[in-house]
Amino acid sequence: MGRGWLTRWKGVSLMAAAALLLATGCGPEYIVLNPKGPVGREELHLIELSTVLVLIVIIPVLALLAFIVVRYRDKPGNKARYMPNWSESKVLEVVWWGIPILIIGILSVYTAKTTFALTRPPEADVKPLTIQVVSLNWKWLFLYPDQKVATVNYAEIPTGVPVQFELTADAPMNSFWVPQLGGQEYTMPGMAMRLWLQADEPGRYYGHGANFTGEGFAHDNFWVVAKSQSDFDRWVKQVRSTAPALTKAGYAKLKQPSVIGTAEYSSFPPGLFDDTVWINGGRYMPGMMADVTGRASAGSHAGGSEMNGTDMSGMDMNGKG
Amino acid sequence: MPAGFQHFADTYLMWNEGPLIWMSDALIVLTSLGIVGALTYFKRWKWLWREWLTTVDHKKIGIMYLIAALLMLFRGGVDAELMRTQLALPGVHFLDAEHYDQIFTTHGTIMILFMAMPFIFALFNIVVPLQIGARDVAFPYLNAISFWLFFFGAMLFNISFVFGGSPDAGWTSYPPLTELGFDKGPGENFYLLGLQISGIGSIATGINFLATILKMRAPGMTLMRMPLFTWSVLAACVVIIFAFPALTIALALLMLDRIVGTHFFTMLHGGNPMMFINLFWIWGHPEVYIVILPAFGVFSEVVATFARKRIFGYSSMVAALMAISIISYFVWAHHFFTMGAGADVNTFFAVATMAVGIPTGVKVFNWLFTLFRGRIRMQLPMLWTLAFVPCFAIGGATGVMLAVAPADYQYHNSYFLIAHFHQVLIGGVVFGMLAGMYYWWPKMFGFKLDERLGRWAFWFFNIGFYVCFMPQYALGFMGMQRRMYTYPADTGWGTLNFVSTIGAYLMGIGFLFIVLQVLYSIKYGERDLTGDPWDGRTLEWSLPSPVPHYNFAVIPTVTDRDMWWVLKQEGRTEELRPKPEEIQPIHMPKNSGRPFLMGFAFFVAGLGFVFNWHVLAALGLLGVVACMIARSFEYDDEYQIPVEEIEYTEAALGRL
Amino acid sequence: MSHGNGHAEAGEHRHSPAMYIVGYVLSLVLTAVAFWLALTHAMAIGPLMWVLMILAGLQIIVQLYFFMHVTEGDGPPFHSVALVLGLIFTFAIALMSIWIMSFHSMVA
Amino acid sequence: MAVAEHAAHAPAGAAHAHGAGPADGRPLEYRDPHQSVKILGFWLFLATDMLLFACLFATYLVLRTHTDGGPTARELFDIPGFTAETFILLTSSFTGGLATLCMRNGNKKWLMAWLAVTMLLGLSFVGLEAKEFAADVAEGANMQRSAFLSAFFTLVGTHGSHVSVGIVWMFLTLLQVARRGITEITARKVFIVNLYWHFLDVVWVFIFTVVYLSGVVM
Ligand code: HEA
Ligand code: HEA
Ligand code: CUA
Ligand SMILES: [Cu+2]
Repeated sequence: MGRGWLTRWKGVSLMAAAALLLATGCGPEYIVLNPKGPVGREELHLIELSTVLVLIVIIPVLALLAFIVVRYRDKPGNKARYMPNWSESKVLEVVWWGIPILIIGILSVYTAKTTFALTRPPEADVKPLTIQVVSLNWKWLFLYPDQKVATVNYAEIPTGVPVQFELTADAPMNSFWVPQLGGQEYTMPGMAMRLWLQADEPGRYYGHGANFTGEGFAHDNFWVVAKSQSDFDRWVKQVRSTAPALTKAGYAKLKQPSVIGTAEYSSFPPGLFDDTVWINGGRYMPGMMADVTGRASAGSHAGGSEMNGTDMSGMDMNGKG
Repeated sequence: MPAGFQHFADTYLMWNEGPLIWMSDALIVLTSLGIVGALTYFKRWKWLWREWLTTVDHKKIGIMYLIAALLMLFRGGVDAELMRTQLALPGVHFLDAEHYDQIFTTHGTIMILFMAMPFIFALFNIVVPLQIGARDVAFPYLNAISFWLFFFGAMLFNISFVFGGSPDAGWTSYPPLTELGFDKGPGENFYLLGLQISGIGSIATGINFLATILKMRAPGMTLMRMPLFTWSVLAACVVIIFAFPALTIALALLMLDRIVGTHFFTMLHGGNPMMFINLFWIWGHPEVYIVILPAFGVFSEVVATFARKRIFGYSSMVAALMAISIISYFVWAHHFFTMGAGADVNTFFAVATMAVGIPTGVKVFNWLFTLFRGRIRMQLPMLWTLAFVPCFAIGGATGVMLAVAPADYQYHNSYFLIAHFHQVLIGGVVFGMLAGMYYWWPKMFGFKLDERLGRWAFWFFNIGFYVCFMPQYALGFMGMQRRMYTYPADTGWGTLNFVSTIGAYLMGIGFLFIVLQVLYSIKYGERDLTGDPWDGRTLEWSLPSPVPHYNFAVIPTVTDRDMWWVLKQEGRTEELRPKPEEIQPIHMPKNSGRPFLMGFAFFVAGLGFVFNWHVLAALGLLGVVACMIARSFEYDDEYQIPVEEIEYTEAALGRL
Repeated sequence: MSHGNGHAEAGEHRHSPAMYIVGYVLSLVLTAVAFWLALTHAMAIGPLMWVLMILAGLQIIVQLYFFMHVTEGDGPPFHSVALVLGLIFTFAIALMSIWIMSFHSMVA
Repeated sequence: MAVAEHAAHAPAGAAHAHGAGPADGRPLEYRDPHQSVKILGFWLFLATDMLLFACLFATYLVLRTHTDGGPTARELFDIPGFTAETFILLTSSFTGGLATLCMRNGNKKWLMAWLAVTMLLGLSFVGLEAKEFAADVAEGANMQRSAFLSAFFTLVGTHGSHVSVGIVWMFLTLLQVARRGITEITARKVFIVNLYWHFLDVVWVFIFTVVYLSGVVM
C-alpha cells in the first residue's frame, strides 16, 4: 500500500500539471483559451488570475497531504512524532483563516472591476454596431436594425468594431455564447439584454445556444463571421440586393420549432425585435424599452406601460453585469 | 386488442418507445415478481410489516434510507453510464435526443434528491441518537413519516420512466420550457410531485433532528462536547429548514401553472420565468451544502479515529460549519450570473460565494493537522477520506473560479461546470457517504465490510473518477455545452469524451465491487464482537453492535468530548456499562402503520395530480387527512420495556 | 390528582389578563395607525412604505411577546435563535429577489 | 440544561409522573420534556412556514405590477372588506391568547369558550375572504387572468387555507380538552395551536401591509 499511495499522489499531481498545461498553452480547439477579441481576452485574464490564485492554496494543500500521509502512517517502527492530544494552535488557526481571506480579497477586487468594466463597450471611440438577436427553437435570428438586413444561424460583423448584441428570446430561455469572442448571456423572453463583443481578427467563430431548450438543443449552433469593414459592407449590400424579405408570416413560420440551416433576408418587419420583447413581457421591465428602443416602436407602447409613475431614471438595462 | 387497452398502453406504458423502455418494463416486472415471490415463499410478509414498514426505530429507518440510497445510486449510475455511452463518440445514435434529455434529467434529480438526500438521512438516523446518548429522535413517529414521504416521492418519480414518460427538462426544470405550452407530457408533473412529496419529508427531518440535537442530549453533553458529525447534522438541518420551503414554493407555483392555469412563469399574461430560476436556486444552492455538510462531519469523525488523535481546532470546525450554513444562504444568484441582473448583483453574489471558500478551507486545514503527528491507519473509511481531500480541494477551487462572475460567463453551462460539480458531489458527498457507510456499517449490522474487495472498489472508483471528469474541464474550454445529446466530429471533442467514458465505466466497475463486497461480507465479513471495531472515540462505540433497540440501557452522563476514548485511555470503560441497580423500565414509542399509509396516500394523491385524475387526487388527500386526524386522537403511543427484559438483553450481550 | 382542575397554583402565572389586554390594545393601535397613514395619504410613498414596514415589525414583537410567550420555554432560547435567523432570511429573500429581478444596473 | 432535557428519556418514573411538582413554576405544557420538545419542534416548524410565506411574498412583490391589462391592485381591493378581516383576525389572536391564559389558570370551561370564540372569529374571517375572492372572480379577476392575480390569490389563499386548517385543528383540540380536561398533553396542544394562530396573525399583518395597504396607495 505504501507504494500505492506514492504513485497515486504522483498520478494526481501529474493530472493537475496536465490540466495546467491545457489551461495555458494548448491547441486551437481550446476556443475559450484562444480569444479573438478584447472581451474574451479580458475574461481569459481573469481565468488565468483566478487559476493562479487558487493554486497558491491548493498546491500546498496537496503537498502537505502527501507529506503527512507518508510520514504519519501507522506502521511498525515509524519514528515520526505522535501527539494524540495536540489539538489547538492559535498561530496556525490565524494562518489558515488569514491566507484564504487574503486570496479571496484579492480575487474579489479583480472580479468586481471586470464585472463592471464588461458592461461598457470594449472600445470607446469607435462607433458600435448593433445586432439584435432573437433565439428561437432551435435557431438564431439576427437582425441588423441599421443595415436593415437579417440572417439566420450566422452573423457577420466587421473587425475592430464593438458590437452591441441585444438579446431576447421568442421561445424558452437560451444563452448566447460565442466562446472566442467572449462570455455568454441569457436570451430571455420578454427581456432585452445587452452583450458587448468585438472581434479583432477576421475569422469564423463557433457559437452555440448554451442553455437547454429541448429536443433540438444539440443542433442549436450558429457562426459569427468577422471580416474587414469593407468586406462587411459588401456583404450587407449583397444581402440587400439578392436575398428575399422576412415578412411577418415568414417570421411566424421561422418561430415554429425546427432545426434549419442558414438564411438571409434583405429586410425585416420594422420593430420586430421590440414587439417580440414587448409581447413576451417586456412591458413590465422598468427602463428596458426606453433603453433598447428609442428607435422603433417604443413610442406606440409608452402609454400602456404598467410601470408608469415608478421611478425609471437610472434603471438602465445593461446586458453584462 | 380492445381499443381502450390500446390507448392505455400507448399513453401510459409507452409501448412504442423502443427497447430501453421494454427492458426496464421487463426488469421491473421481474424484480417485483421476485420480491413478492420471495416474501411469500419465506413467509416474510408479516415480518416485513411488523419489523420494517411500521417501525419507528431510528436505526431501522436509517437502514431503509441506506438501502434506498444505494439503489438510487445504482439507478442514477446506470443513467450516467447510458449518457457516457452516448457521448463516447461524435454523432452516435444509441440514444435519441428525447431519451437522452430524459436520462440526464432523471440522473441529476435522482442523484441529488433520491441518492444524496437519503444517504445523509441514513447517517443522521443511524448515528445521531447514538452519538448524543439518546433513545431515539425527538419525534420518532414523524421520522417514520419523513421516510415514507421520501420513499413514495421517489417511487412516484421513478415510475415515470415506465408509466407515462420521464421529465426531460433538466433537474433544474426551468420554465417556460416546463410550462404546458412547451411540455405537455406528464413527465414534468412526475418531477414536480415526486419532489414535492419527498421535500415535505425532508423539512420534517430537518425539524426532527434539530429538535433532537438541541433537546435530547445526554446529561453533561454540552453543545461544545458534541461530536463533530452531530454538529454537522445540526448545521445541515438549519439549512434544510430554511431552504426547503423555497423548493416547496417553486414547485407548487409551477404546478399551479401547469394544472390550474395560473401565470407565474409563463411567457404570456405577465408571467416571469426568471422568478422560478430565482426561487429554485434559493433552495438549490443551499441544497448542495445540505448534502456536503454531513459529509464534512463524517470526515471529522474518521480523521480523528483513524489518526488516533483529537480533532484539531474543534471550535474552529464548529464555527466554520455554522459560517458555511449561514453564508450558503446568500450566494444563490451565482447560478445565473449570465442572466444580466446587474454588475452590482453579480459582484455581491460573486464575493459572497468566494467567501464560502474561507471556512471550507479552515476545515481542510484542520483535518490535515489532525492527521499531522497522528498515527494514520489506512482502513476503508480513512482511504475514502484521504481521497476526498485532493478531489474536493480541486473541485472547490474550480468552484471559486466559477464564482468569478466574468469568468463564469465563459464556464457557465459548459462541461467545466459539469466537472466542477461532479468533483464536489462525488469527491465530497459520495466519498463522504461511502466513508460513513464503511465506518458505521459494523454498528448497524454487526460485521465489517471486506477490506480487500473494498480496496478494489476504491481504486476503480477513484481512478475512474479522474479519468472521467478531468477531461471534462478541458471540454469546457473547448466550448462543449452541457445537455447536448450528441456533437459533430469537427468540434474535436471526440477524444476527450471517449476518455471520459472509459472513466465512467471504471467507476461503474468500482460500484460493482461495492455490491460484491456487501454480498460477500454478509456471509464472510469479519464479525464485530466488541462493538468498537475501529478503536473509536465517541459514545456509539461504547454500545454493542448491532445496538439493542433501546440504545442505552442506562443513559450515560457525559464528562468529556471524545468521552469513550478518554475512558479507554484511563481504563474506565466499565463506567459506561449498565449497572443492574440503575436499570429502570424504558418507555419506547410504539410501532405504527400510519406513516406508511400516509406516504401511500400521498403517492395516490400525487398520481392523481400527475394525470389530472381529480377523484384519485381527492381520495389520496382524504387519506392523508384521515391519517392526521387519527394521529391527533392517539394518546397511547408508547410502551414500556420491563427491567427484566433489559437485564436479559444486556446479559445476553455480555454487558452485565 | 385529576389533571382537569389542578395546577392552578398562584406562583406560576407570569401572564395575567393585563398582559393580553395590553397586547391587544397595542396591536389595534398599530393597525389603526397603519390604516390611517395609508388611507389619508399622510406621507409620500417612499417614507410611507418604510413606516408601514416598521409598524408591521412592531406587530411581530407584540404578538411574540404578549401572545406567543417567546420568552418562555425550558432550556436555552433556541426557538428565538431560529426565529431571528428565519426573519433575516425572510427579508433577504424578499429584498434580494426584488433587487435581482428588477434587472437594473448601476452603471450607465 | 441538558440534564433537564435528558429526563425525556430517562427511566419512566421521573419523566412520567405528571406534574413534576407544582412548585417548579413552569407552565403545565413545559413540565413533561416529551411535551416541551414538541413545543420547540413547533417553533422550528413556524420558522420554516415563515420562509414559505417569504417566498410567496417575494413572488408577489416581483409580479405585483404584471397585470396584463387586467385589474390592478388599486381597482381590486375592497378597503372595508380587508379592514374588517384585519380587525377580526387581530381580535381572534387576542381571544386565542385568553384561551391559553385560562388554560394556565386551570379553567377548562373558559378555555373551551375562548377557543370556540376564536374559531368563530376565524370562520368569519375565512368567510369574508371567500366572499372577497368570489366577488373578484365574478368581476373576471381570477387567478388565470394575470401573473399579478396568480400571485395575489396564491399568497392570500395560502394564508386563508392555513387559517382554515387552524380552525379544524382548534376544533380537534377542543374536543380533546372536553374529553380529557387540561393535562400536560392537551395543554401542550392548546399552546401549540395558539402559537400557530398568532403566527397566522403576524403573517396577516404583513399581508395587509404589503399587499392591501401598499396596493391601494400605489
Ligand atoms: C456538494 C456540492 C457542491 C459544493 C460543495 C459546491 C461548492 C462550491 N461551488 Fe458549486 N455547484 C454544485 C455543487 C456544489 N458546489 C452544483 C451541483 C452546481 C451546478 C448545478 C447545475 O447547474 O446543474 C454548482 C455550480 C456552481 C456555480 C455556478 C456556475 C454556473 O452555473 O455557471 C458556482 C459559481 O460560483 C459554484 C461555486 C462553488 C463554490 C465557490 C463552492 C465552494 O463552497 C467551494 C469551497 C471549497 C474550496 C475552495 C476548497 C477547499 C479550500 C481550501 C483548500 C483553502 C482555501 C481556498 C481558496 C482560498 C481558494 N458552483
Ligand atoms: C450526487 C450527484 C451525482 C453523482 C454521484 C453523479 C455521478 C455521475 N455523473 Fe452526473 N450529474 C449530476 C449529479 C451527479 N452525477 C447532476 C445534478 C447533473 C446535471 C443534470 C442536468 O443537467 O439536469 C449531472 C449530469 C451529468 C452529465 C452531463 C450530462 C449532460 O449535461 O449532457 C454527465 C456526463 O458525463 C454525468 C456523468 C456522471 C457519471 C459518469 C457519474 C458516475 O459517478 C456514476 C458512477 C456509476 C455508478 C455509481 C453506477 C454504476 C452502474 C453500474 C454498476 C451498472 C453497470 C453498467 C455499465 C458499466 C454500463 N452526469
Ligand atoms: Cu430585462 Cu430589463
Ligand atoms: Cu451554488
